[in-house]
Amino acid sequence: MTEAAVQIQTEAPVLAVNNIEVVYDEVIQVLRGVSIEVPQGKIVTLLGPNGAGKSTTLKAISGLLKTEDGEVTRGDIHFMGQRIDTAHAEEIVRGGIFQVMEGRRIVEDMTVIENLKLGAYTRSDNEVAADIEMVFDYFPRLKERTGLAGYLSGGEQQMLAIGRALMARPRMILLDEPSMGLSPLLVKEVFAIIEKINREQGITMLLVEQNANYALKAAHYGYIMESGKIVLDGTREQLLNNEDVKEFYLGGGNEERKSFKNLKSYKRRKRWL
Amino acid sequence: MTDSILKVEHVSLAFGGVKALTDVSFEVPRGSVFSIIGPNGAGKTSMLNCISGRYRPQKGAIHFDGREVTHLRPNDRADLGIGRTFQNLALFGHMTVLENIMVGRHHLMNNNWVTGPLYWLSPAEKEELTHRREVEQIIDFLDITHVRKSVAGTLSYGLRKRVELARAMALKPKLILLDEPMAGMNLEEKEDMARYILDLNEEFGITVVMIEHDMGVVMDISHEVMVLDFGKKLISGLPEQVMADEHVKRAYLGLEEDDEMQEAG
Amino acid sequence: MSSPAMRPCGDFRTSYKQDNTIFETRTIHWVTVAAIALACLAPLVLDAYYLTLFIQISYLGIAALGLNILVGYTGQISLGHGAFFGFGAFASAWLNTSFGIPVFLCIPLAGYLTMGVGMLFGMPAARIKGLYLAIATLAAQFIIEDFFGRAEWFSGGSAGSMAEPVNLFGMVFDTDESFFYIALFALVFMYLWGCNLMRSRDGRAFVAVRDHYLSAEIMGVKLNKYRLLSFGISSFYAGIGGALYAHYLGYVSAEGFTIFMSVQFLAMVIIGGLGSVKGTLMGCVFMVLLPEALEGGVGLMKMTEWGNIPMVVDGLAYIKEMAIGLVIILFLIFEPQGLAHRWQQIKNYWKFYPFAY
Amino acid sequence: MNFELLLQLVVNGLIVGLLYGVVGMCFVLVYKSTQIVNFAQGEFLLVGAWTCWALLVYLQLPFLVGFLLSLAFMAVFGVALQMIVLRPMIGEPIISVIMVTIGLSIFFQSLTKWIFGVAPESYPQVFDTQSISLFGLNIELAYLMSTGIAILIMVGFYLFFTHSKHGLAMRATAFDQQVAQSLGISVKQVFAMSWGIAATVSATAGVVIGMVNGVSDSLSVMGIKVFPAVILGGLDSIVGAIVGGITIGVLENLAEFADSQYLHIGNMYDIAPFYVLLVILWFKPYGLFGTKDIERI
Amino acid sequence: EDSVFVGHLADMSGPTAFVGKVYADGVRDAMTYINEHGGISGTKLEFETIDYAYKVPQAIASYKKWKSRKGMVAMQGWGTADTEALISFVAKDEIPVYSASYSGHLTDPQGKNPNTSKPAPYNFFYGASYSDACRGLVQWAAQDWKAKGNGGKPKFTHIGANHPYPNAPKEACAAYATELGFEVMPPVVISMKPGDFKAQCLSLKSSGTNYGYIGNLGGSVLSLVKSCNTVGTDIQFMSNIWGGDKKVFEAAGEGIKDYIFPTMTPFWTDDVPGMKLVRAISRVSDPSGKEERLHHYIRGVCSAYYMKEAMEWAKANGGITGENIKKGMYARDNWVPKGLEGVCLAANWSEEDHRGINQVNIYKGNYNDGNVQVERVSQMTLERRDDWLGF
Ligand SMILES: Nc1ncnc2c1ncn2[C@@H]1O[C@H](COP(=O)(O)OP(=O)(O)OP(=O)(O)O)[C@@H](O)[C@H]1O
Ligand SMILES: Nc1ncnc2c1ncn2[C@@H]1O[C@H](COP(=O)(O)OP(=O)(O)OP(=O)(O)O)[C@@H](O)[C@H]1O
Ligand SMILES: CC(C)C[C@H](N)C(=O)O
Ligand SMILES: [Mg+2]
Ligand SMILES: [Mg+2]
Repeated sequence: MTEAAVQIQTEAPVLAVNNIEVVYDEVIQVLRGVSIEVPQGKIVTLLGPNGAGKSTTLKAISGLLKTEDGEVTRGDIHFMGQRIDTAHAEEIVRGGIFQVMEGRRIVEDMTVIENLKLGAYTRSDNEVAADIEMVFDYFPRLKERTGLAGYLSGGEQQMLAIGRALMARPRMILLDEPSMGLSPLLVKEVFAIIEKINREQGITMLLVEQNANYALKAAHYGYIMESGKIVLDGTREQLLNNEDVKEFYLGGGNEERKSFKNLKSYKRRKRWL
Repeated sequence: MTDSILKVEHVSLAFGGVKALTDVSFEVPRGSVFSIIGPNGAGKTSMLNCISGRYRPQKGAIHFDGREVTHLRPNDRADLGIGRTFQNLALFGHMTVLENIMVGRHHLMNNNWVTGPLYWLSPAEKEELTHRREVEQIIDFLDITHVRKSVAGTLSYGLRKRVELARAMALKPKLILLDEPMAGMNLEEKEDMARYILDLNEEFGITVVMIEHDMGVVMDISHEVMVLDFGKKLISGLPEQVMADEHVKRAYLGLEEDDEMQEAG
Repeated sequence: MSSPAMRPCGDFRTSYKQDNTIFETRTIHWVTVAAIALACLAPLVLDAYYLTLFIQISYLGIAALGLNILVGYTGQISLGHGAFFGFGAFASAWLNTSFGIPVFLCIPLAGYLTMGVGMLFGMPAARIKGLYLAIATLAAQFIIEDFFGRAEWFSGGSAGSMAEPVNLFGMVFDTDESFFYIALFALVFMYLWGCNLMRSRDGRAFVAVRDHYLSAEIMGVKLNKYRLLSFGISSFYAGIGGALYAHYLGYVSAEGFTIFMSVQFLAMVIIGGLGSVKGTLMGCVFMVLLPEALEGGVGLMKMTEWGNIPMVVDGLAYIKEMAIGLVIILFLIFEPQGLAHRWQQIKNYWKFYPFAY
Repeated sequence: MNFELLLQLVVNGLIVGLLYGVVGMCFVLVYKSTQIVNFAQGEFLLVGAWTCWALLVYLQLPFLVGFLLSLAFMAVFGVALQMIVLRPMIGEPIISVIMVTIGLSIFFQSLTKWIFGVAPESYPQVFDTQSISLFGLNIELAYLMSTGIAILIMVGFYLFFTHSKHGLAMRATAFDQQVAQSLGISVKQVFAMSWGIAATVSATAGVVIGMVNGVSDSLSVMGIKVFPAVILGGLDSIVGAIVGGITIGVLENLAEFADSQYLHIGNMYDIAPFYVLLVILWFKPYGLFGTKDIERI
Repeated sequence: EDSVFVGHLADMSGPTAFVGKVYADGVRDAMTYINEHGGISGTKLEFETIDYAYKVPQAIASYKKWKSRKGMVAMQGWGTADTEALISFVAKDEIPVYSASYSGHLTDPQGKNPNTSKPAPYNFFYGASYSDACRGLVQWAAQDWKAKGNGGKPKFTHIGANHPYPNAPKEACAAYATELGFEVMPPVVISMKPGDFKAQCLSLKSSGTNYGYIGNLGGSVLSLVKSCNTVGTDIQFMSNIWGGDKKVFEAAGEGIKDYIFPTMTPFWTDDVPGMKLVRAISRVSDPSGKEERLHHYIRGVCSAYYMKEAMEWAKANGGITGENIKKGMYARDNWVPKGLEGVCLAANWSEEDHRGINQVNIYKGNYNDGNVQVERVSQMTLERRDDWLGF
């Protein structure tokens, strides 16, 4: 075990998801006993194929599940020692967890500025204006967009969504696929920003991402989820060196990266299944 | 290649102050995979919207299959054979996957509010079933049989994108427009998606215009690439040429050394 | 809308035809057929009271289904349905009395007339959406009501107009027993019509327009055509319902086709379940029987000791009305998706039982 | 052409219209923050009017005291109602919620009938001079009072929505409750606030109308009467509500003028506004000031 | 012991409850009283009161229930809504209906008058039709105009909502007014719901109307009077029978100046022999005997008593069936129920003419500082013109 791993183990997790099950509409079970630990001030990433239940996990943590008639039927979630799986979404936000939801979800009929102000809704200090500037420094493009947010391009909306999260000055941010729809350059920048925030402001992060390369670069620790179960977890190094992860998530293990063009479309078995 | 299925001439589009597109022209050869790349907000989606008829360019003309379509309504262009998927998913949330795809057949069917309700007494039933059969083939082709009957709105993001593709294919289009088909997918799924796109291009002979940020994919599967930046056409050509372009590297890929490029995949 | 992802075990479809049926399972199919067959015997066993309730359910239910096609399937709220219902009633009577067209023809004709009017008032739908459209239809409600008031030639003005009973091959359907069959036939026919519409091309187009009109258009659906058509079809149903109502009563007066009737229809549709054909019927039954049930309750109260005290009896009148409001509220609090949804969930539950997960 | 009559009618329209505007604003407030079209609006007026009436008649309170008391009561009433009935509906389909408000209106209709009877009643003399003359038109003082209040309320609302973060919160809630919650906005609070305010303001209107035309169960038609006004102005625009209200008010009166002087069609006073509404909507599908919804894909 | 069933439809909570309740109380009390005092010459009068809240469907359902389960022989109804909805049913089932919907078109049982849209053989009501009552008022107005010594043509305007009930007498009354030398102004429409009617009052004022007939009732009458009072018109208001009673006057307060309205009965305070019985009946629901009933109540009583005596006749002539009761209605001339002398007007129903009453009491209401005064100003008798039958 690398010392990084040891360190993870020894630290008390700020967020602890203990063996939760989630059911939608009283019948559709999505999570089958998921446990995740996020240590203070660290970035933890959650990888997995479509429909695995990543977004569901995040919604369970942020309490937004209830708004989609989903519920946590077993297990519990603790944030800084307090149980939050029963709490209301807005309480959880006030408690310091802020989720950046999948698919932008900015308030379309408000301007960029108003959206950012909204991000700071739970704050009562008077540095909001300053923070807005900070966000504009991160994403200069947004500054020029004075119209309604609904007319922003996909990527611009993504930037706005992330910026809005920063406005809340949360203890912890749940990021659901932040790089989705961003140009390579911006993906780079966004991850740079993520690491920067984490370093400078010490904000803890739980990061759901499809772009495994970047995610694992940024994260200290990672989980891999498939069809509602955690199938593998480990430190950055462990995962980066895992054969399956290489093959299925990073693309191209030791051998040369295979072109999308000449792919065999038969399904390969994963060792851990 | 002289035979081009889509010809865009000097298209300009502005929203109030925002210049989404300025004087963009290009041609898409029949049967090719044509990728549009460019920074966020460069005007890629707007370009697709102009082609599929959602937006009316203030200037310029668009020819599809040798016919000027600049002033046709979107549904008429669908009839001509332009299908598309959307960047922010636009499925019919409360319909089942099957129904969603059946809607794609709309312009190919001709039972209506009089004959349809008389189902058994009219050709309607037969028609419905024949189309259903073809739709099922598409469903098999895209491996979404397992969700055939579930409500689209409850599917996970990646699955929805696949259903969108299915719906677009159901239109039996000559030209299919894909807006970031790979967004939000992991490597494995991207590989599948790439497979589908290649197949529908090679087997079904559908011309593909694709917006994608994943350079790996773009490089591998597209015959030609066009770069938009701030609404202007930067360059277009073979993938290799485009990638080689300094400006593209800096403004879009943000590359210094070449090897990183793979990781961006 | 939401047809479930899973079907009970032992019911494997072997062809798309089977898979396309209106009824989710063969059992349901046969149960329905049996139910209808049984219903045909009703007049022999049931008294006029039950029959009249059924007849009400049928003509209101038909109109309600129309509204559901508009609101539930195409997503355009209408507050003018009561007026269209009334228009159908007058139209049928008018066609019959002033042109001598036989009644059984007048009914569908009235339907088409109403369809025309409906589309006329639906025209704004080409440009107006959502609640703005809803209020535009409110305008239709008041304008048409006003028309009833002034158009002597059409509605007979304050004297109202008479409507001959249905007369088929010398058979006169002027009793509850006989009219029951007309009502039953109409109900079954119109509901089958609706079910089929919804599983065929145009039905899907309606739902597509509701769920995402922008992408619907890009998928080849003519927006305005379908926005307008849904108005047409919904008022067609309203017209048919109204016509039946007219020829059942034998007399139409402008009283009663008010905004409150429109709201009643809306209530049926929402309580039954938006975008659900069978839900509509459930909702209609619910709304028709509710006042009767409460009236029954009032009756029981009167039996008791303090039934003779007028104070109480009068109080009951209001309590009854309040109860109607209250039931609607409570119902929606506990079943906001409507009866159809609850039905769906019950079924799902049993499907999975005992392996719920 | 009878200019004096015309002038008087216009003045009358302005003043009555302003009242529509006030009621309209309550609609807008509730809609803006919850997307709910409140069909129980009229009943809010009704309850408010009866409450104040009862306080004045049974308890013999001086007008101002009774008035303020009933406003206070209505504030509580609105919040309570929201807590008991609408809170459980949070996150449910809007149309179901709208239906619930219809249920509420049925309920309170008959409740007030039960408590206060079905016979119309008059308010006790409030001002010693009932009416004053404006351009030769006699106008009830109550209306002038309402005009004043209306302007105050309007300004209040305007500031509220533009300058407080609650305003933002309300709009966000209206746009998407899930998103609002993810931002730490308490949807419950927002609902409570808007319903409370709406009920209170409606009560004001209710009392004014009561003073002018007397109180009776059918006072609640005001709820429906303001629909055209609200739509005309644009469902989500405070200013629009006022403008729409005044427009409708004047329209009614002009229609009456044309009708009584020239057309003799009859009933134009009630119907004409609807025709005009249709026309205006055709050209401005979101009313005069309503915000278009985003048509982006 | 034997009994017959009578259904009683009432609106106590609906839009017309304001008068509907009063009228219904009268009917209900009367029928209870009849039972307590020997019923229909020994036969018990079984009855059920259903509040249908002016909703047609409920009315129909109740009717069918009674018809099929209770073997109803006659029905006490209420308004246009239920009465007209049931016209053909009752004709088919031969069940006489006594309603309070005084629309003229119900008075032509055999359709003698060519422009009767539909004969209503089994519909009866106690009182002059809306049309006749209005004619009576116009007659009075003509006299009043002369009495006041005015010359020229007085101006007459019909005021009311665009609905069956207010419209009922519109044409008939206008025609007669012209006949009597009135200048008939275009009608003014005010909604059935209360509101601000200053606009309408202004046009009334500008048109210089002298006599205005009010077709509405309750709240909207209230608003009209108040608005016109504010505007300051000097119109002689004459309302239909539902538009004038003490409740309205008390509510309207100032502005009730010489308000003219018709009644078919005396007032509570009037002292005529028959009122003894009425007061006794009133005690059924008001043992204290303090409550002062409106004239609608008394009309309800009369309606019940004509039915009672018709039933008695029927019982004596072959049993209490709907058909016989109908015959019973034609049995007497200048018919006043026993014990209600001076209360119910002398009635004459006949095979081809259901205009039972052709007289109208005309009352005047005044409100001065706090108390309402009502006095009877005259009684009009209307000829039984054929062209007025069912119109
Ligand atoms: N509201 C809902 N109702 C019912 N089922 C749902 C709902 N939301 C999600 N699901 C189901 O839960 C499963 C997991 O969905 P989820 O969105 O968590 O997957 P994901 O890991 O985020 O996938 P992706 O990477 O594509 O976003 C999916 O199969 C989906 O169908
Ligand atoms: N309907 C509209 N109204 C106003 N501005 C718009 C509209 N649609 C697009 N824009 C603007 O036009 C520009 C181009 O938008 P577009 O969506 O085409 O970018 P894109 O290339 O698709 O970016 P991305 O890769 O992030 O999706 C953006 O700045 C956007 O704000
Ligand atoms: C309106 C109410 C006073 C009842 C009245 N008889 C009518 O014609 O309906
Ligand atoms: Mg997800
Ligand atoms: Mg885009």
